[in-house]
Amino acid sequence: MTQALIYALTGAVLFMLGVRATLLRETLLPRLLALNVCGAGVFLIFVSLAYRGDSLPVDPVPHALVLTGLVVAISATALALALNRRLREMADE
Amino acid sequence: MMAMSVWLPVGILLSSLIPGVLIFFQPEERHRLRTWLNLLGALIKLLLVGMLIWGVFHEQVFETRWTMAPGLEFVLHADALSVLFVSLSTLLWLVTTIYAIGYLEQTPHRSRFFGFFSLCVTATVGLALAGNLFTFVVFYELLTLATYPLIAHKGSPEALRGARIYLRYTLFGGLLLMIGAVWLHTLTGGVEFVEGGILQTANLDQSTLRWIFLLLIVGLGVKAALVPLHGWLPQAMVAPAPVSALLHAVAVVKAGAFGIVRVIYDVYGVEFAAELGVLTLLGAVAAITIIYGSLKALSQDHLKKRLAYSTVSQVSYIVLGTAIVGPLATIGGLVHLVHQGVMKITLFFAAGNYAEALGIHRVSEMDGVGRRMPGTTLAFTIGALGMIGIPPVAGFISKWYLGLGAVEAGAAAWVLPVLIASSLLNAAYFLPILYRAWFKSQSAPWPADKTAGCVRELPDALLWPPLTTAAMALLIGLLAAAPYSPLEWAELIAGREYRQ
Amino acid sequence: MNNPLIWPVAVPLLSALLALLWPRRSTWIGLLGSALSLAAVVLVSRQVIESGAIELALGGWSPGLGIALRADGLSVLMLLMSTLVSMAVAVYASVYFSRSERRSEFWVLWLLLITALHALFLSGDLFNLYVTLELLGLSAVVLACLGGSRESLQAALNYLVLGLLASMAFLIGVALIYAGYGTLDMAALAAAIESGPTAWVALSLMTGGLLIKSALFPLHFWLPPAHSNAPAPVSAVLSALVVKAAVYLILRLWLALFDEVVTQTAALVLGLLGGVAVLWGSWVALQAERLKLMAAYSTVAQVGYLFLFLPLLAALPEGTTRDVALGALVLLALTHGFAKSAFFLAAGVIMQRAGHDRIAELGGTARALPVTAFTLALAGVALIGLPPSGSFLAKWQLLSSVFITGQWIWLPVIAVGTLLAGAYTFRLLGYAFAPGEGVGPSLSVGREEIPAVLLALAATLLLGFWASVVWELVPISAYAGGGG
Amino acid sequence: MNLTLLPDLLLAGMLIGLAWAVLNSDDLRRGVVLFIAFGLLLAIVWARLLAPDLALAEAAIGAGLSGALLLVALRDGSGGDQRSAKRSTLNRWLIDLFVLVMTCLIGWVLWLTIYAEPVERLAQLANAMLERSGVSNPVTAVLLNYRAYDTLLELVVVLAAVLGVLVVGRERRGYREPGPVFHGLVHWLVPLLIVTAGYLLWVGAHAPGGAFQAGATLAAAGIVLRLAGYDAAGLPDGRLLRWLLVAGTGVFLLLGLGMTVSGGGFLQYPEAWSGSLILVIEVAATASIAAALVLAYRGGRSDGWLLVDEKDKNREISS
Repeated sequence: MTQALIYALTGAVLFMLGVRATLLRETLLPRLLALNVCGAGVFLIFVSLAYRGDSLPVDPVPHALVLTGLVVAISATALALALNRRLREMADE
Repeated sequence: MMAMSVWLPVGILLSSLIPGVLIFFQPEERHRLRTWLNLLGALIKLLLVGMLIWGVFHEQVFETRWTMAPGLEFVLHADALSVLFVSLSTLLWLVTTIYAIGYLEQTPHRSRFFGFFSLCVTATVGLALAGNLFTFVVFYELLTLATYPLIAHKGSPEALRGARIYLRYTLFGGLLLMIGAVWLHTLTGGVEFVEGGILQTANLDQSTLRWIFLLLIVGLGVKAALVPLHGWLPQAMVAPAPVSALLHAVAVVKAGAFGIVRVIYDVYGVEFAAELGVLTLLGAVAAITIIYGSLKALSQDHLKKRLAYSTVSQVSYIVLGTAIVGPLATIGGLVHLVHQGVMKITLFFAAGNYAEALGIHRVSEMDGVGRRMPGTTLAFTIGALGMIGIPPVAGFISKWYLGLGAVEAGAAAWVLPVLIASSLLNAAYFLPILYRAWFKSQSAPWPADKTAGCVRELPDALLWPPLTTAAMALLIGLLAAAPYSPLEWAELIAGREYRQ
Repeated sequence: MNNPLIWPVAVPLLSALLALLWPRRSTWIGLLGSALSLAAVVLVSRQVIESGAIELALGGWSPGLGIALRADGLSVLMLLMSTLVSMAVAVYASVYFSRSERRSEFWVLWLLLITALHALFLSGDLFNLYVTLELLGLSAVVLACLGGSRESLQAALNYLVLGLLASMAFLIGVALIYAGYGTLDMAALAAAIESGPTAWVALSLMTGGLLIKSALFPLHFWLPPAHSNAPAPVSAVLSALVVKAAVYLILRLWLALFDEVVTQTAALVLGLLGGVAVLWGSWVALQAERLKLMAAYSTVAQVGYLFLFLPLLAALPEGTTRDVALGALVLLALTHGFAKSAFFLAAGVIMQRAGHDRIAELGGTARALPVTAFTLALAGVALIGLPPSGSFLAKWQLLSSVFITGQWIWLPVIAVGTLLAGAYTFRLLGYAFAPGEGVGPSLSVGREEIPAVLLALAATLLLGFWASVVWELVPISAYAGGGG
Repeated sequence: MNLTLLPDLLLAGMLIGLAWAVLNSDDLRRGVVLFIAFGLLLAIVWARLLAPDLALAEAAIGAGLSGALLLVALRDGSGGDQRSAKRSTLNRWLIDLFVLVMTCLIGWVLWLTIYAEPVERLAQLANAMLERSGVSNPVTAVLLNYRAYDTLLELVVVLAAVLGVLVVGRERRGYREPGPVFHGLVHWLVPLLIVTAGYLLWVGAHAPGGAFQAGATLAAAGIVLRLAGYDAAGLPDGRLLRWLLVAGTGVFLLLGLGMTVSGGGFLQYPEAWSGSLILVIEVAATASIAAALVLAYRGGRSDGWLLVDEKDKNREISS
């Protein structure tokens, strides 16, 4: 189970790094990157939970959850980018 | 009969609530319909109250209950005390409605005015019929809401300012009342109004009860205009005359006084309250208010302001009567609830008439007005004499019983001087007005003579209401011993309060 | 067919798809969809009232492996609020957006928002809650953009980014719960969760995320710009419903799932934040120059009131007294939902008529728009907590809990908050009822004025006189944990 | 120290290092490129953790499409000026402290739950029920059968987001005039991607793959087309596009409701049919996801409008 723990802890670190950058950065793009890293951290925790050693079958539930989360994340990213672009266009007009 | 006892209190509320709501939706120009709705509502209410009086006199129980929340019941309950206040409000509402119809002719926003006017009476009647403290608080706040637009009605900066000040005082008072009520409610599990009070046997911490008493009385004292919580009342006189009349005689000020009576008699129980030692303080405040109000009235040239300070002073007679332990003082205080209402409404009607007909707003402009407006001035005179306490007008009865009560309770040493001083002061600020009106001749042209060239001094709708109420003030004084008179009724209540 | 739980979700979703396919009919589809959603919710409510909490195991899989929908008293009340409010707002929006080129997008997203709300209130699975939260957040953001102004887009963008951060915090909490307890089903979790590091950390992360979404002071800063710049119907549902969804989830977590974990201190902290929110929100609302901004800050304050209940609930012993307090909390949330949506709709009517919503220039509103002015007054009564509104009863019970628990510290907060609410409401009414030409004369009572006044009446009369239903429903719980 | 852990430690260290670099790079372009690299590295980690479905999805969505969206955003100048936030030192300090404490707490909990006392989660149950689910890829079983409701709502999330993109966004112009070499590339790349998508979709029932991976691959084909100068990016217009967007959610929902109406529970497939039903849903979902992702990349139409019928638009123009 040590491998799972290594990745889970990495996930925790990624998550908090993302939170930190979201709080510290002010412009949108870096914040979006940060939020995506955050998400990656959470996903990593989920997937490491599913991993039960190379010999046992994995737990498919967290995998499915992460897949869902991944799609939600890109939807939100796309929306945020579109909003941001419109705002810049307005600033230029 | 069962259904009757449940529906009668609700019917009394609805008889002004429904017309009020309907009136809101009437277009401005539907004058006749509005008048009919108003009068129909007032007459139905009068009829229902008549049934109520008869029933309560024969010890029937009228009660409506509706659970609003766990432990919080909306209770309408008619006992002798409620009947006293209900009949006063109903009668004076009818008269004031007629007066207001005449007074507001051709002014804008009448649908709004009469809508709120009816709501205001509904709230007052609700207060009277409230069967527990929770219901009382509900109507107490509703009264604030219904009267605020009436005071602000003219929309002028002064009117808005007066209304704002009124609101500040009453919201604050309502809040304290609510806190006190919730506190007491939490301790007892429900505060029903029961003749003789409920706290005597409840075995609660006495100092807590004192604090709660303070909260309740301060909350109620705002509306009752106890010094130093009276500041809103002189400001609120910017309202149209019918509103002032109703405010001073029935609705707001009386609601406060009535509430104090309720709390002392039917929640704490007067003997228990005396035991707690809170009545002495209340009596002192009442005495100060009586003297202070009279002194302030003395220095006012503005007629409605003088009347307003007179109200400050007079309403505290009720509180004073309540603060003295003993049936006779109780009778004096309770009967003054009615007497002061009838007399004060007369005075405000008259003041409104002076302003309406001749543009007179100040005492100094009243020289010789008696000859020009004899009917109005006659009514004013009766009211003023009553206020001073000259027999046989009703005010005398109140003061007489208060004095007797003080002697009975052994409080004569401080009550009698207060009564005498205040009567002298009353005389000092009312008699000069009467003198100017009747005996001086007109010294300057009327500020704004709108009735020049008319045969009669005023339209019927403006003249008859003050004459009616003045006659009432005279009659209830003369016939004080007759059955169903306010005095008889006050004796009935006192008998029930001191029964055990 | 005899388990109706899916319909409150399926009906608005299906309507949304139809509105997307037939944009020219979108208004009618939107109205019909809202009405049918209402019917679906009524169906569910009746069943809960008659036979207690109900559960639907989706796909026929046992909850845990599959996802369960659950309806109990609390969720039914929230559903009823959201469907009634959204029905009224839909009627208003059918007028508001009738000439907008964004009409069909509005209706699609509107129906998606209702779908999200209903799905959230019915969900019995932690991860599914995350998905509904995201759906709610995204559709709310897009709706808030529909005004198209720069301010509204900027506010929506900030709302989106913070919402994403909040969802992430929620999601990592879900991950920790799954790590510790091996299931996502809330009923199973309610029985399994016990006090320990996993529960503490997970609860604080999830609560932290939800606090952002419920805009509790000091995490409220995103709310006023987002709510005050959105189109009126959108502001109405954002303030009335979307914020409540987060509060609802906090309640679920604290009272049903983590009831053994929650400590008095934690509750006290949230209560204190709530207290500051009440005072700060009301104070800023009093200073506000714009009507919608005032309404938004008033939402900050009102949310604060809801959190005042937490330390009281934590201190009360389980049983009737606690259920009474919990009912009061829910009643306050419901009343605010109805009153605030009415308020925003009325503000929308004024803005469309006058072209602005500067409070100081609202003179003449009462003459030009009497029904709308009346709506503002009624809604104001409910916001202050005066009778006969539901919030009066709720405040009474709140004060009562204060006295029972002896937590005196909340007394001044409630008192000052009430007075401040009175001050900002009557300040507004003072301007609105003053004479003036700020608002053009009205030709007739517009159809758009009616929904607002009905909502305000619901807040003041319906929830005042028939509030006991709330207390009957609240104790019906789908979760073993307790009153939640 | 066990040497077999070394590769894992190395991977984890690289992830953290890359993330740090992404988050602290002052040059945004570099940050985005690093983020794409981060995504690819993550895909390797998924593979390492026996999550091939995720590895595929991460490569296609996490690294590929997110990267494409971010790069386009950079090109628009959406990056903006790169002032770092003007937080006071105390503030930064507090944030760092908070981050450190929370990391430790979360790490502690993970240590307790993963290492100290392993919990039996849903693995066994999910695998045991597999034969009743109609598919043999357990992830697909979870996504489209056990937790199909999640997936339904997730499709709705995609729909809401893409509507948002259309509401606020205007279409951007294609990237550039394609050169002949790129053109040639397009000619074989697009069919290849489409075939791959079809394969992923089909194979999802029993091996890594499925609607999301297929949809993302299909979307990649659209993006390539657009890069090659086909402004529509292979998407139809108007009504057909709307049907395409609705298809996934619509088929899913209607099938689910169909089960309810015919007496089962919502989304409760009859066991014999579940394999085929899942495939039908997946086909529709693939189409919708691909359309949505391409739209997200492309932005709205140049007139800012998707949801008006031609008749409506004409009327509005004439009025």
